Order: sequence, then C-alpha cells, then structure tokens
Amino acid sequence: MSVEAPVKRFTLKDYKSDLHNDWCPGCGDFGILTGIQLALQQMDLDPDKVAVFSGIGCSGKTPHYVKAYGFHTLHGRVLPTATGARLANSGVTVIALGGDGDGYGIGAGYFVNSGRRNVDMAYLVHNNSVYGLTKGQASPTLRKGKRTKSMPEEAIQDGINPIAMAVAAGYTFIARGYALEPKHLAGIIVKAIEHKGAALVDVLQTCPTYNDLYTKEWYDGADLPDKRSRLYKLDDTGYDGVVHDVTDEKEIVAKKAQAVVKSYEREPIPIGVYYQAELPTYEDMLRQRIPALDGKPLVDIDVFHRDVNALLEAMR
Amino acid sequence: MSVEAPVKRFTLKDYKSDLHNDWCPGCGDFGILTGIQLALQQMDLDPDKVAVFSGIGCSGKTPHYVKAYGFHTLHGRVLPTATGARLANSGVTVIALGGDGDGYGIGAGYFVNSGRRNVDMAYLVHNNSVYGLTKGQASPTLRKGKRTKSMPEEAIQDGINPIAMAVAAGYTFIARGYALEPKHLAGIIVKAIEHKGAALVDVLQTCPTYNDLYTKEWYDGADLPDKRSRLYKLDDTGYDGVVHDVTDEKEIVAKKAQAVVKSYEREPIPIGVYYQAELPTYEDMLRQRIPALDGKPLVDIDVFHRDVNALLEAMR
Amino acid sequence: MQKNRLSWMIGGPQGSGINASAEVFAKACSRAGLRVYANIEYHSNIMGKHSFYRVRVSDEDLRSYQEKIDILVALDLETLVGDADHRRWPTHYGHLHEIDRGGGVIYDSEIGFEPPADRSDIRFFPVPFIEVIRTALEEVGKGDQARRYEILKNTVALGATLALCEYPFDIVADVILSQFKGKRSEIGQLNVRAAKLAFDYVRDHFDCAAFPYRLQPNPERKPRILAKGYEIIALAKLRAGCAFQTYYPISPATDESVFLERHQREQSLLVVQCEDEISSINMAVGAAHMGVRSATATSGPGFALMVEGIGFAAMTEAPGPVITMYQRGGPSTGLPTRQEQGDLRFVLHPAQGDFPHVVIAPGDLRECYQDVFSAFNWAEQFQLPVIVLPDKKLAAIYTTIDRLELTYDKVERGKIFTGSEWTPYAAKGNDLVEQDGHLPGGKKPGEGVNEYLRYALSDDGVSPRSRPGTPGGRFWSTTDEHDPDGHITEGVEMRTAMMRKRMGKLDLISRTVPKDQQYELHGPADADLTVVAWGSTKGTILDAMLALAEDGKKVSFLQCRLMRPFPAEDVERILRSAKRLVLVEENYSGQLGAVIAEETGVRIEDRVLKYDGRPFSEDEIVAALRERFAGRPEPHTEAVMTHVR
Amino acid sequence: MQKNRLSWMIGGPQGSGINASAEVFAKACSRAGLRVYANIEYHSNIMGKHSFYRVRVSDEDLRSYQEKIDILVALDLETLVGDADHRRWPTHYGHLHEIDRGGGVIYDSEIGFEPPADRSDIRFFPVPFIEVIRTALEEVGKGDQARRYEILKNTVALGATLALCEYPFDIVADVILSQFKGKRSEIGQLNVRAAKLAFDYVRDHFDCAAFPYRLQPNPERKPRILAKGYEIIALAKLRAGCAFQTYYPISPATDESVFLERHQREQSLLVVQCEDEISSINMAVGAAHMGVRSATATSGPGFALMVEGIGFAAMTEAPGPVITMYQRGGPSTGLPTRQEQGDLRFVLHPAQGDFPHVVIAPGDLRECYQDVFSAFNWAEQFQLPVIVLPDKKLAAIYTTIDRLELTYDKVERGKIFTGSEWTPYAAKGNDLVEQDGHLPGGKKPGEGVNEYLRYALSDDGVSPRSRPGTPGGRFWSTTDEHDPDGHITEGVEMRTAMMRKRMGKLDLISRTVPKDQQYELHGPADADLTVVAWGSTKGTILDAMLALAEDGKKVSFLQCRLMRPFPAEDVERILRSAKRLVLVEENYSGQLGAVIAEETGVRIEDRVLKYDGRPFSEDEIVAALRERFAGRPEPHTEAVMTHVR
Ligand SMILES: Cc1ncc(C[n+]2csc(CCOP(=O)(O)OP(=O)(O)O)c2C)c(N)n1
Ligand SMILES: Cc1ncc(C[n+]2csc(CCOP(=O)(O)OP(=O)(O)O)c2C)c(N)n1
Ligand code: SF4
Ligand code: SF4
Ligand SMILES: [Mg+2]
Ligand SMILES: [Mg+2]
Repeated sequence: MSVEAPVKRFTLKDYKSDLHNDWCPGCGDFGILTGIQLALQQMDLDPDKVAVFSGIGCSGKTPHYVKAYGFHTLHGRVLPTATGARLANSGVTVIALGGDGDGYGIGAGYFVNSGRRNVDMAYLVHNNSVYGLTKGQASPTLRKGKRTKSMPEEAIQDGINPIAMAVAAGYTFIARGYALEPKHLAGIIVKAIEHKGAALVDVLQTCPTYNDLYTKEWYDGADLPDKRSRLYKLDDTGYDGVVHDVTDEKEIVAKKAQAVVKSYEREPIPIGVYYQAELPTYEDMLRQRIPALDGKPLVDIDVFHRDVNALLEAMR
Repeated sequence: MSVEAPVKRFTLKDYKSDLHNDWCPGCGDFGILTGIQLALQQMDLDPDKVAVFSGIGCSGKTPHYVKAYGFHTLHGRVLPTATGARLANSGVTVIALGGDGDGYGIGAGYFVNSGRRNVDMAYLVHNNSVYGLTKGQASPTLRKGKRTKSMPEEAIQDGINPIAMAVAAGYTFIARGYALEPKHLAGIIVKAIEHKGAALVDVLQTCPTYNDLYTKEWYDGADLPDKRSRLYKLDDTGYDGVVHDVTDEKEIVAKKAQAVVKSYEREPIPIGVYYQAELPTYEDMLRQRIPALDGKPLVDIDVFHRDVNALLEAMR
Repeated sequence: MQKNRLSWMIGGPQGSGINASAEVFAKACSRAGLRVYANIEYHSNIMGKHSFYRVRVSDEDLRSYQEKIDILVALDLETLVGDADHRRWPTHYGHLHEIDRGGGVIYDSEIGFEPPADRSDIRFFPVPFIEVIRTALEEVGKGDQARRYEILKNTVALGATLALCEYPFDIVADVILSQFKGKRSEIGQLNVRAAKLAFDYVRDHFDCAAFPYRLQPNPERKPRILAKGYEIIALAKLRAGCAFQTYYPISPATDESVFLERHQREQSLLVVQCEDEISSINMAVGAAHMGVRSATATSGPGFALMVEGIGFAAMTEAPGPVITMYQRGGPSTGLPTRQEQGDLRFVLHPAQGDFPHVVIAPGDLRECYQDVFSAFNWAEQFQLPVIVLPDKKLAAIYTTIDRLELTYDKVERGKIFTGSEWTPYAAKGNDLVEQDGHLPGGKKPGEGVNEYLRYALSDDGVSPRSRPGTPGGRFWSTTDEHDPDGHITEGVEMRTAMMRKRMGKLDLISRTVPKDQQYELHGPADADLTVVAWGSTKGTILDAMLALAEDGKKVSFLQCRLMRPFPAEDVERILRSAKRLVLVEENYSGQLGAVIAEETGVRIEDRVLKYDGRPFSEDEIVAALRERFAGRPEPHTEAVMTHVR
Repeated sequence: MQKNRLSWMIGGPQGSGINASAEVFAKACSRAGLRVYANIEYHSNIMGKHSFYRVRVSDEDLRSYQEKIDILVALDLETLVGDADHRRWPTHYGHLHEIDRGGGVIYDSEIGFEPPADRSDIRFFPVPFIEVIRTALEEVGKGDQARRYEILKNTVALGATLALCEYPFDIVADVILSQFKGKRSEIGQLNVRAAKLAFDYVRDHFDCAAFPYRLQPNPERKPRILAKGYEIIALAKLRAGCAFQTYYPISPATDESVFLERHQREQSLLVVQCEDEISSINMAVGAAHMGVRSATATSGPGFALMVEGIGFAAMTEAPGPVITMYQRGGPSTGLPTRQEQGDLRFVLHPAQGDFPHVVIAPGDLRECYQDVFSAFNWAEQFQLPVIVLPDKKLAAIYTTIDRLELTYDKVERGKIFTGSEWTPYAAKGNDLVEQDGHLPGGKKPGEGVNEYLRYALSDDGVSPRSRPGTPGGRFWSTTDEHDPDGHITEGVEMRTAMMRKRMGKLDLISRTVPKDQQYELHGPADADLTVVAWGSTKGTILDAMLALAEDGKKVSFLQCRLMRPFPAEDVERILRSAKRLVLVEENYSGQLGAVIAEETGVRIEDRVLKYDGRPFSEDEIVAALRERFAGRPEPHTEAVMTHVR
C-alpha cells in the first residue's frame, strides 16, 4: 500500500505575480524568489493568507513578484512592520525579507531585538555583501580588507557574522541557504515557516552586477584546484542543530555554542539549519497575558465600545 | 633595592566635578563613577585629554560628575557620537558610556556596528535591567518571565546576552564588571582603555529604586543557604580570554566560543575579561588609507584651501 | 473668611511622596463635590530634586492655576527658600514669597527654617513630622523605625492641612484606605493614623479657627470624575476600539501606555513595549494595515524617530496609526518633564515631500477624549496617520470633569472591501486612461472590472481598503510611488494622479470634520480684544476672561484646534473682523502665529509668549490682558512674558 | 541650417551605457569651447528600465533643457514608442513625438522599429549597431564576441551622432582615450574604433550635409569646466577645509560622498560609510565638537533619520555639521532618482522645539560652491548645523561653468578659546545675575573670572568654543537645558536666558550673511510680472525670461536663497511693489509660497507647480508665462502644470 501525496490546491503559478521583473539578468534574487514560491507551494498555503514584507533594496522588490499580500516597506524597518502585522493578525503567515544592508546594517537594532522577541515569523536576508540598489557599496557582511569592483577602497570595517549574531540575539531558528540552489533553499524556508518562533534564514546571494568576489563561479569553486564547491550541506555531515529538550538549559547553550563555532567556518561554508529550539513565542506569552487572544487573531476580537465603567468608577 | 612607583600628576579629586549628584541614594552608578575616576587616576591621564560621552538615562548623567571634557548626548546615540569625536581627535582618550536600554535597546544597531568598526575606545554599559530615568520599565537585559516592582506584568521578551552579542559583533575586548566593586571595576576599565580597539565593559549595576530583583543583597547571595556571592572573578579561576596569536584564526574562534559559553553561565556570574584580541583597529586601517593621519590627529592636519587643481583639470 | 476657595501647594524633594499627598487631597475634595485643578512641577530626576504639586479647590469649575498660594506645605527648606545657596546659578527662589497675605505655611520643624521678619503677613505652622510618624508607628510596635517610614511625611502634611481648613477627616481616611487594598491595607491604616495624629496635632497646637480658609463638602453633587489627561486619552483609545498600542518609554507620554498596559488583560488590548520609537511607529503601521485600530504615544525626542514612519503610513495609505504626541520642553532632550507648546511646526511637516495627515490639538480633557476618539475614525476613513497633540500639562493636570458622555462614540471605519462586492469601476484606476480616451496596451475600458485594486483612483482620494487575509482582496503596497495595484511606477501621469489622490484627502477632511471641532470662538461677538491660542492654554485663557469680564472688559478667544487641514477661511474671517488680536503661546517663536500667517496672511504682532517650561498661570494671562487694555504695550509690539523676575 | 545649437537625446535601458555616451559627447563639445547643459532621467533600478540623457549644446550660456529634441538616439524600441504595450498603466509614450520637425532619429536597426507615416517631417537613420561592433571587434580578432560587447552600442551611437552633425571626430577620440588610462587603454582604442566605424557608416550611407544641424568648435575659448553639481559641492567641501564626512548610501546624495572617498588619500579627508543616517549625523556632530569641519550628505529618507541629530547639534551649539540635503521625489521612498523641491518645509522645522539653524538653497552650480563653502564658515561662526538644500537636478546636471573663482575662499572659524586668554567677563554667565543685582549663594560679581565657560551668555549668542584637549578649556555639554558651564538646569531664569542666547543667533546671521546671498531680484526693475522661485529652477527661469524678453515682455525674477533666517522684510518689500506675482515650484503644495506667506503675509495665488518628478523645461516656463501675458489664467487662480497630456 502506497501513501498518496495529498492533492495540492495551488500550483507554483498561483504564487507568481505577472509584473515584469527588473532585476539584473542572472541576479541571485531570482533564485530566492523561486525558493519562496516553491516553499509556499510545498506548504500549499493559500496566497490570500500569506503576507510578504520587505525592506528597500533590490531584494525589497521581491513581494511585488509574489502573488500574496505584499508590503514593500522602509529601508531597515521590515522587521518591526512585519511584527506589527503578525501580532495584529496571527491568521496570516508572515514572511519578512530584505537585503543584508537592510537587515544587518541600518536594521541591526531591529534584527537584534526581533530575536529576543521571538515572534512567530520567518525572516530571509538576501546576503550579497553589497548595497545593490545604491550601486555596490560594501554591505555589513563584507569582510575587512575585501573590495568589490565598485568600491574605491577596501572595506575597513569587519564583516558581521549573521549566524552568531542571531544566536546571541535569541532567534530560535537559524539557517543559511544559497540563492542558486532554490530547491534546497525552499526546504529551509518551509522549515523556517513551520518553526514556531523567530526564524532567520541568511541566504547567500550572488550579485553579478556589483559583487565580483562572491560569484556563482566562486561558490562553485571553479577557481579551486579541485573545483570543489565552496558550500556544503550541514545535513550531509550529520550535524544536528536542534535542541531536543528545550527545558535543558545546558543543551541549549551547547547547541548555541556549536552554531557559533560553525558560523566561523569560512571555506567551505556550511548551509542548512545551524540551530533550532522550540521555545515559547511572544504570541504564546501574549495569550497568557490576554485571554481573549487564545484561538483568535487580534483583528477578530470585537473591541469597540469597551466597557470602561470600572475604570471610571475608580476615578471618582 | 625597591622600585618606586612613579609619582602621579593627578589625584582622585582632580577627576571629580563639584556638581551636586542627584542619583538616588545607594545607586550603583556611584560605584561606576568611582570606578572610572579610579581608572583615570591609576593611568594618571590628564583630565584635559579625556572626553567622556554618555547617552540619556540616569547613567547618562555620569560625565557631569567627572572632571574631564563631558558630552551628554542623545538616547542611544553615544557610540556614533563618541566615534566621530575619537576619529576627529585621536589625541584625546574617549570613554563612552550609557544605560543598558540606551546601549542594547534603542542603541542596539550602533552597539553591533561599533563592534565591527573596532574604533579605539572604551564603552561602559550601566546594566541595571531597567529603564531607570523613565521609572523602571524592563530594559533589554531583563529576562523573560522576570518582573521588577514597577512593571505591571512579567517581561515577555527574552533578555539580551550582551557578552555573546559583543563577541558576534566583533568587539576586541569584552569584559564584565560589578558596580559595587569599584576597585575591581577600575582594573577592568584601565584594561579597556589600554586595549587598542573597541572595548565593551558590561557593568552589572544595582538600581535600588526600581530593580528589586538584582539588589546588592541578591548579588551578595544573602538569600542563598550558604550566603555565597552570586559573582565570581574569572581571574580567580585561571580563565584566559586573551587571544595570544591574533594571526591564528582558530585560536580566535576558540576564544570567541569560550566567551560565548561563559556568557551563558547564570549563577554565579563571572566578572572579569571574557575575551580580548589585539586586531588592527579602524584607525590602523585609516592610517593606511590616509597617509597624513600617521602620527597626527585629524584635527591637527591643515586642510584649508586644499589644492584641487588636478581635480579641476580633470573636469575640463 | 475664604470658603471653598483654596490654593494649596506641597513641595519637597522628588521621590518624597508629595504626589500621593496632593492626589489624596484632591480626591478627597472631588469626592465631596468640590472642583479641583491640580498640577505638578518636577525635575527629570528620580530622587532628590525639588518638586511641588499645586491643588486648587473651588465650588466653581476650575481650569487653571493661580500664582498665589494660600497654604504651602514644605517638606524641606528648599521648598521655602530655593536653591540659591547651593547652586552656582539658582534654579528657583522657593515658594515663600508666593504665599498670599493671610495664608500659612505648614513645615517640618526639623528642617531648620526660621520664619523671616518680612513675612509677618502670613502664619507659620511648624509640625514635628517625624515625631508624629513615630507616634503612629509606636501604636503598631515599630516606634524605632521612624526614619525608615519617612515617606509618611506626606500623609502628615495632608493631615495637618485638613485640620487647618477644618475639613472632615473621614473623607480623606476613606480615600487613603481605598488606595491600599488587600495585603497592603495595613499600610493604609498606618497612613490614616499618621494623618489623624497630624490633624490632631495641628488642631491642638494652633488656632485653626482664626485661619481664614475653610473647606467643606459641596452638597450639590454632579457625577464627576477626577482624572489626568493621559487617563482620559487612554479611555478614549479603549472606547474607540484601539486594539494595538506600541510605545517606548518617554516623559510625559509613558503614563498613557503604562495605564493601558495595566488594563490589557481585561480590555483585550495589546500593548507592546518596543526597542525604540522607530520600531513603535513601524509596528503600529504594520498593524494598521492588517485592519486593527493601532496607536502609539510619544513626545518630541521620540517623534523625531517616527517621522520616517509617518511618511510610510501616509504614502501607503495605511488606516492609521493614531499618534498621541505629548509636547514637552525642547529642543532636543530639553526639559523632559516640563511644559511647552513647541512641536506644532515640527508635526505639521514631519517628513520629506508632500503628503496628507491630520493634526489636532485638544484644549482640555474633554477635547482630549473627543479628538482621540475621532482620530481613530479619521485614520480609517481617510487612510492616513493622525496626530493628536496634547502636552505635558494636559497629560499631568489632575482635574474634575463631568463624567464623560460615552454616547459620543460613533465608530466610523471608512470604505472596506469585504470580498462580496468588487471595487466600483469608477474607482478602478482605468479612469485615468479613459479621461483622455487613451487606451494603453490595447485594453478596453471596463476590462478588469472584477478585480480589486487597493489604490484605485477614486473621486475623493479614498479607495476601499482590504484586510489582509480577505479572499480576493490581495494587494501590494510600497513606499515608492505606485500604480492602483500598488506596484512601483515612475510614470508621469500616474505620479500626478496619485499625488492628487492623496493630497485631495485634505479637502475631504476639511469638509468632514465638524466645524466646532476645527476651531471655536469663545466669548462675546463684539469683543474689544481677541485672544488667539491653542491647546492647553484654553482653560487658563477662559479663566482669565472671567476676571477681565469682572473688570467690564470684553474679551473673546479664538481657539485653533484642527491644525491640519487648517480651517484657513473661517479663521481668516474671524481674525479680520476682530478689533485687536493678541497671540498667546507657550513657546519662543509663536508657532501658531506662524501657521496663521501662512494660512491666512494675517500676522499677529502682539504676542504673549512664555518658554520657560512652565504653563501660564491665570494671573499671568490676566495681567497681560489688563496691560493691553491699559494701553501697554503699544498694539503690535511684541511682549514676551516669562517667569523671570 | 542650425549651427551650434543642438538638443540631443540618447535613450535606452538602464545599464546600457547611455551615460557614458552622453557624457563623452558633452565633454567633446565643452572642450571645444561650446556650452553644454546635460541632464539625465532614470528609474530607481540597476538594469533594464528606460532611461535617457539629454545634451543641449550652444555657443551661448545654457541653463535649462528644452522639450523638443533635434537628434534622438534610440538603443531600444521603448525609447521611441514608450511602454504602453507592456505596462498595465503606461509609464511613458516614448520620445518620438518630442522630435522637432526637421530633426532626426538614429536607431539600432535591430530593434524592429518602423518609421511611422505621421512623422514624415523628420529623418530616420537606422544603423546596424551590432554589425558595427562586430567589425570593430574583428579588427582585434574578437569578431565572434559582439553580443558580449553590447555596451559598445553607446559608442556607436556617439559616432553616428558626430557624423550627422559633421563634428570633428578627433576631439571625441581624445576624450574617450583620456577616460581609459593604463591597462584599460586597449578598451579605449576599441571604443574609438567602434565610434569611428559608426561615424563612417553614417557619413557613407546618409546624406549628412542635408541634415540641418551642424556643430563645430568655438574658437573663443574661456577657461571653463564641465561638471556635475555634486562634484562642485565636493570641491567646495575640500576647499573649505572639511576634514570629516560621513554618509550612508542614498540617491541622489551618494555620488558626492563617493567622489570625496575617491580622493581621501591625497586630500587627507576622512570619509566614513556609516551603518545608517542616525550614525552619520551623530558622528558628524561628535567630530564637529572636536573642532574639525565636519559634514554629511543625504536626501529625504535619510534626513528623516537625522532630525534628532540636528536638534542635538543646535542644542549643544556644535560648530556644525554641514548637511547637504539633496531633494528627490517624495513622499517616503517616493521617486528615488527623480526631481522634486519637496523638502523645504521639512528642513525648516526638522525637530522638536525652537532652535536655530541655517538653511540655504543654491540655485545653480556656482551658488552650490559658494553656499557650501559659506556653510562651513557659518557653522563655526554661529555654532549650529547648516543645511544646504540642492536637489537631484542640481546634483546630476552636467554643465559648463566658468572655472571657479577659488579666490572666493575666506575661511572664518568664529570665536575660539585658545587657552592663552580667558573668556571675557561679560561673557561669563554671571551677567544674568548681575543684571538685577541678585547675588545667589553669596557670590560676588567677578568671582570665577579666570574660568572658561563653554556656554557663557554672550551678547550675540555665540560663546567662544574650545577644542577638546585644550588645557583649561574643559567643558560639559548636554542636550538637556543647561547652565553656562554645560550642566543640566531646569531653572526658569537660565532656561529663558539660554533660549534667547540660542535663538538670538538668527538675528546675527541675518546681519552677517551678505544680502546678495540671501535673495536676488533678477531682471528689469519695472517688470510687469515677477516670478518668485528658489533653487534649481533658477536657470530655467532665466532662460525663459530671455525668451519673454524677445516677445517684448518685461519679467523679473525674485530668487529666494537663504531660507532660514528668511530675509522677510526685503522680500516683502519686493513682493509688495511687484505688479503681478507668479510662484514657480517643483512641488505639489507650493512650499516656498507657504514660507513667504508666513514670513511676509503675502500670499501668491498664481502658481505654476509641477510634481511629476521631472524638472521644468524651458518651454514649460515660457508657455506658462506667455499664458499670463495673454490674460490666461485669471490672475490669482491656481494653475498647476504637469507633463500630463
Ligand atoms: C533611510 C534610507 N537610507 C538610505 C536609503 C537608500 N537605499 C536604498 S536601497 C539601499 C541599500 C540596499 O542594500 P541592501 O539592503 O543590501 O539590499 P540589496 O539592494 O543589496 O538587495 C539603500 C542604502 C533608503 N532608501 N532609506
Ligand atoms: C529618543 C528617546 N526616546 C526616549 C527617551 C526617554 N528616555 C530617557 S532615559 C530612557 C531610558 C533610560 O534607561 P537606560 O538606558 O537603561 O538608563 P538608566 O536610566 O537605567 O541608567 C528613556 C527611554 C529619550 N530621551 N529619547
Ligand atoms: S544590482 Fe545585484 S542584487 Fe541588484 S538586481 Fe542587480 S544583480 Fe541583483
Ligand atoms: S532610578 Fe535607579 S539607576 Fe536611576 S538613579 Fe535611582 S537607583 Fe540609580
Ligand atoms: Mg545587499
Ligand atoms: Mg538601565
């Protein structure tokens, strides 16, 4: 007896908007877009129940190409905006995304604080080591001493380590994907969406226009003597980033430390899930605080003309 | 033959302003203030060559009580402001300080990016787990589920781990002190100032007015069966946070991982130096980029009426 | 003998409990049918700096404070003589000189105060505060802990006051006890005892009957409440159905959010303490787009971080948020706990480019309620951010008002796409193309009718909004210029149409907001002098007008309330027909004056301005107006008034 | 035959190199003594969207663009016919209809364009771009790589143009070669060859002599440069001694910072790329306080994050920074790469409270230089932030100007405490106390004379500043209200004195800034119509005035430049004596109009406004003014002009 795959309601096409795409030819963002659409399709999510939020940058245009509710917000502010939306309507799957400048530079404060808030949503960072839309300046992930073709001088600040940052900030799901492997990426995105809590997916993204250091060829290891890819999959190595007993503080710390150490591996670069722990989310905590939220999105609770008589009485 | 201590030019009094201090009686900030003054005196720094920068909060008032150049800036902006000052005049010792809300909350983006910038200055965070000056709301270091007396409900966001954050952000000196041990703290501050690069000192600070969880008694372990302090000194345990060969990436990663693991130890809490690595600073890199900066503070370079003829020629 | 008209003040170091004392006193008066107007002045400091609380009591409605004090209670010496002896540049000279002749001062006999010879016109009532506390503690076997219970001084102060005015002690006892419930009731009892002992001490040691001030309950009692502005604003948010409030702590706005936070459990309101104000505003915008009524509260320094988000909300036509922006002393960090009407110009043009938003400045607590309630309606009806502009004074004054008419409560949610109907064709966006008969891409008019367009070019600028999650209501949204479907465009035609769509809302708002919520002309139509002002000076000006009326002077008062869109025509008409204009503002530059000049061309040269961080007293306004009637200063010369002696 | 007067345009997808083509062409003309005015329009996109570059050439000075094109070079079909066929709402309709009769279009014969019947008034020059490129490549043995070298199309376009106008090819070859130095010189050669082949192709295949436009070098050569606004601004910063520049990338401001960054090595200028604009402004404030001349550059969305820091600088009386704030299309993210004069109101009241700052809006490249240079002087003389307000158009236009008079270069650093002398007693702060004879704390007047006070209450509001590190010059500084020694105070007297000190600087500035840098009345004194405008419309209006003068119409032009403090009296006088006023602005609401109404009471009802993200063309202004002379529209009715057809 064979198990039949459940019939899907939606096809990939149902997640594609018909807007003309204006990314540069060969941009890694295409792969990320596909990864998102594949993930939505794999999860068979109703496009009317999905909202995609983005910051500003080349990456910021992504929501326009996804058929779902789409919000193209401000540079660096996608996390608070998406958080507000998610808290207002937990009936909608919220995906936030943006550039590495957007998220780790101007948005660094929100990146950090969203980790410790642990709201249930997935956050994808298009990590191309450049500010794409403003023509190729160094982004916060470019390491000290590196110089892409549009920079007048080498970077003199150190690059950020997003994985280690996310661990310290308290993200409960931390993974890395690669834009040019959309299927593998889709698998990660599915896990990130399914994860209950704040999920970071740092996506290594090529920018053929400005980033001449980390090109497809570079990732492929075309320049290496053995032409071996500069990426490898954590899954293939038996690495286990998942905290199995979330009440065990020791295990949590050990898994965090493991993820941090992993995150400093440079060549080859691990992709896959670095760390995961299903801890109480912000919403879980909220439901304890506000009983009416149990089982109901905030937007569906009738709060008009609240009874404030007791409050008025106390003011006598 | 005994070695004589060099004669100091300045006494402790030379670092004290005569302004009336308006912190609450018993506030831990007094200890931090003393720690700073002791450190300056130990280093025998000329008060005219020291500039203390602060954010806004109870802690923000500190510069007014130190006799040195004092800048009480904006909430959350002390790091960029101090950075600008330091880059403009490297002839002045720059100390930045502020509250935990100031630094890890509203200032989180600057906290992160100052790490990777690695400008040569010391940054002290008065970590009292509350927003003192605005009357005791939870600060970013208060952990999930905790509640101080002025909060209507328990904290529902997780507390930040400043040490782990600093490691990930790239600080090259990371330490923790305790406000009520000003001498030990002064020792750390001296090291932080002497360190070439971005130095974070997270200072556990009591706030007798609003924080009824982490009081002097709590740190002292007065409630514990064995009345053992909830703090211990890393120095006393043989812990070595210093990277001895900064060209060895492996050692750096190992020491970082060690610091991260240490930072999750909760009770007792380690104080002392968690991590240190003397890597090239931002200023080192700048001197390579701008030859005139070698040996001269920016402010002393004559840049008026620059010769722009070559530029004009190119515009013909 | 002065009955039921009292100006009382308690002063002492920040953190010494003067608030409790003053507020219990106020409540005890209010509950007994008296009207109360109380206001506090304090430093941006947690403990130790001088603060004071005034409570003015009367049978009549009160809307301002007076400078002269009838009874001063001093917990420390500084309250009496100021800090000139220990500050390089003195901050104040104490309140002794503010006591009216015939008045009195109750003070702690421990503080080392010697009544000065030159104030033989007032009475001095030294009370051994610590002794009284010790006695109260002895009764519960804690006689040795008096110094630990210094906070009881404020209760002692209260008891002493009541004895002096011969006010029934029981009312106060009830108020105190009602504040210490459950396991804290023991402390309540202790407080009552301390107060009573002080009461007895004063009655026994001084000739109270000879003291010329008397308070007694007012039998004619209306259903009133005693509330602070931030509480009224919070109530309005609750009643209007605000479901989502974000905040980052900041004086004087925090109190509102903390109040809401305390009630979030039973009121099903989500209050999020954010990492900063950038997060606060953006979360609120995100929530508004999802269809909940969302809000945030802040003051100047926080608003400086929100301006980016205001533009975001306006550009994406978010149905909100509502921002209560409490003005305080500026610029920059400024005077965090002090009063100023200094942010009007800032909030009127708070970000790059031209975009629509609403700014309204309530003048009193009742208007706070109405404007905040309306703000949520407007945010959704017009799909834009709405700023309500109170100030520190409105937030913190503690005053009796008639119980709110909670019937003023109509909820209007504007055009909503429900999924059952489609956007009307006229609102589809194709009209742009039809207008000139140009059909791009070979499309026929009417094509795509059965499709929802979030930014359809409707006649009045408002397109039906859809709540994400609604089937068929899918849309895109961007802070870039966009098409009706919310995709980026840089086309000249669409840009122009969209600018007109958005900016056109301002006309719609002018037509929709009731006139009497836009401005109000108070006082006689044939006034010889018209005061022009806004916001929280309203009550003070109205009180001053009464005093002027007693002089036989006819004064009217144009209160500007809706600041954007500004009712320019009506205001101009009123101004041009006024005999003489005087601008009254609590800021340096006369910000409303500038707005009026811009909107109407009328420049008001005669100005009474104050910018020392304190609100006008009734006396200051009365004096300024009397000066005008006395022909000083010349009309059209600038008169800047301040507390400076 | 039209000689040395040409309006040329090249259009194609973003990223196809049209910039290079246009700029080489412009340079080749400029070097040969012709005047050039070139401007670009492009999307906020890296590759693919339609962009175009206009180059206008003449023997006379040029200050604007014209709508009609003489030669259009089209790299793609969209450049000719627009995108109505593939966009739901078209962005544009192509440039074919903009070509003047008698003009011509050079296009790539590959793009599938069919000359339409209704444009028989112009000539069509199809050129096989790829063929030309292939030929050039064949010469270097790369004939099979033509598609990889598509970027050479822009060089082909250039060569074709030159042939058509019979311009000497050598000049262009020189320019190309000068841009490819060192190891890139091979590519330079390739470019020259491709251009030459295209040149030959056109000369050989078409009757160029019959084409009515001719370009030739102008023998009378002045020392001129061809530059963009951002380059001139960068030069001014370098000459003025700016030592510290911070930035965060944003259109259209980034170019300035990148330019400076490229030269930081030899110019000893520190350029810091920050994590955001909050960091940018605060770093710049920190650096200014240390005594270096510091600056930052941004546009609307970035400035929205800087407002907090502006208040900080003003409150702490930092001697800077200078902020070059490049306006672009708003609101919010808006139209990132387009033109708008939409941020005037925002930058005039950019934060909470009343505080002094300077805002100046240069009208052309020469004024950019002067105003930016002056800005550094003012920042230090008056100790406050200075905002210079150019826009996308000024930043990006590429135009010939007379070589800058680098003698306009006086550096003024204001009052500085050097440690050798002490602060004069009168500036000590004690004067406050002396004024009324009150001596707090028993201090005697004159006490503490030998002490430096950073915020001493000086007569003109400016106290000598000290550079941290200076012995004896130690000071404190806070964003709270403060004493002369920079410690926090909330005292009424000191607060009032400090507000007056700070705000008083505005008067000083009005008196100090030369009148002709504040505003300028261009044109005849007895004009029948006076245009009122500001910023980058200056050149366009001046050009239009010439056209009107040819009609015999007398038009003058009041250019407002110093926006804060605003020269209200002078402007009012000019406006009140004008016969008829027309306001010209590139924004929706008429922002200068509002400022003028506020400052002078004069409301200008007749308005020519444009807010579609494109600058006015000369033709638009000419048409608008002609309409006024023709009696349409009625005086004092609003006329909004846009590109909308
Ligand atoms: C407040 C603000 N500052 C600057 C900008 C200009 N800006 C637009 S996109 C961008 C950077 C984009 O880089 P990144 O976030 O890495 O995204 P990418 O384009 O690489 O996908 C910047 C700085 C802006 N829109 N808003
Ligand atoms: C932009 C801005 N938001 C809010 C405030 C109000 N504020 C003043 S101090 C403070 C928090 C202080 O907490 P912390 O930084 O932990 O310092 P502490 O008082 O505990 O030393 C806040 C929120 C402000 N000054 N500026
Ligand atoms: S610039 Fe880079 S990131 Fe942006 S669209 Fe082009 S390739 Fe992609
Ligand atoms: S509130 Fe807390 S942190 Fe602030 S001064 Fe008082 S004790 Fe110190
Ligand atoms: Mg990027
Ligand atoms: Mg704190």
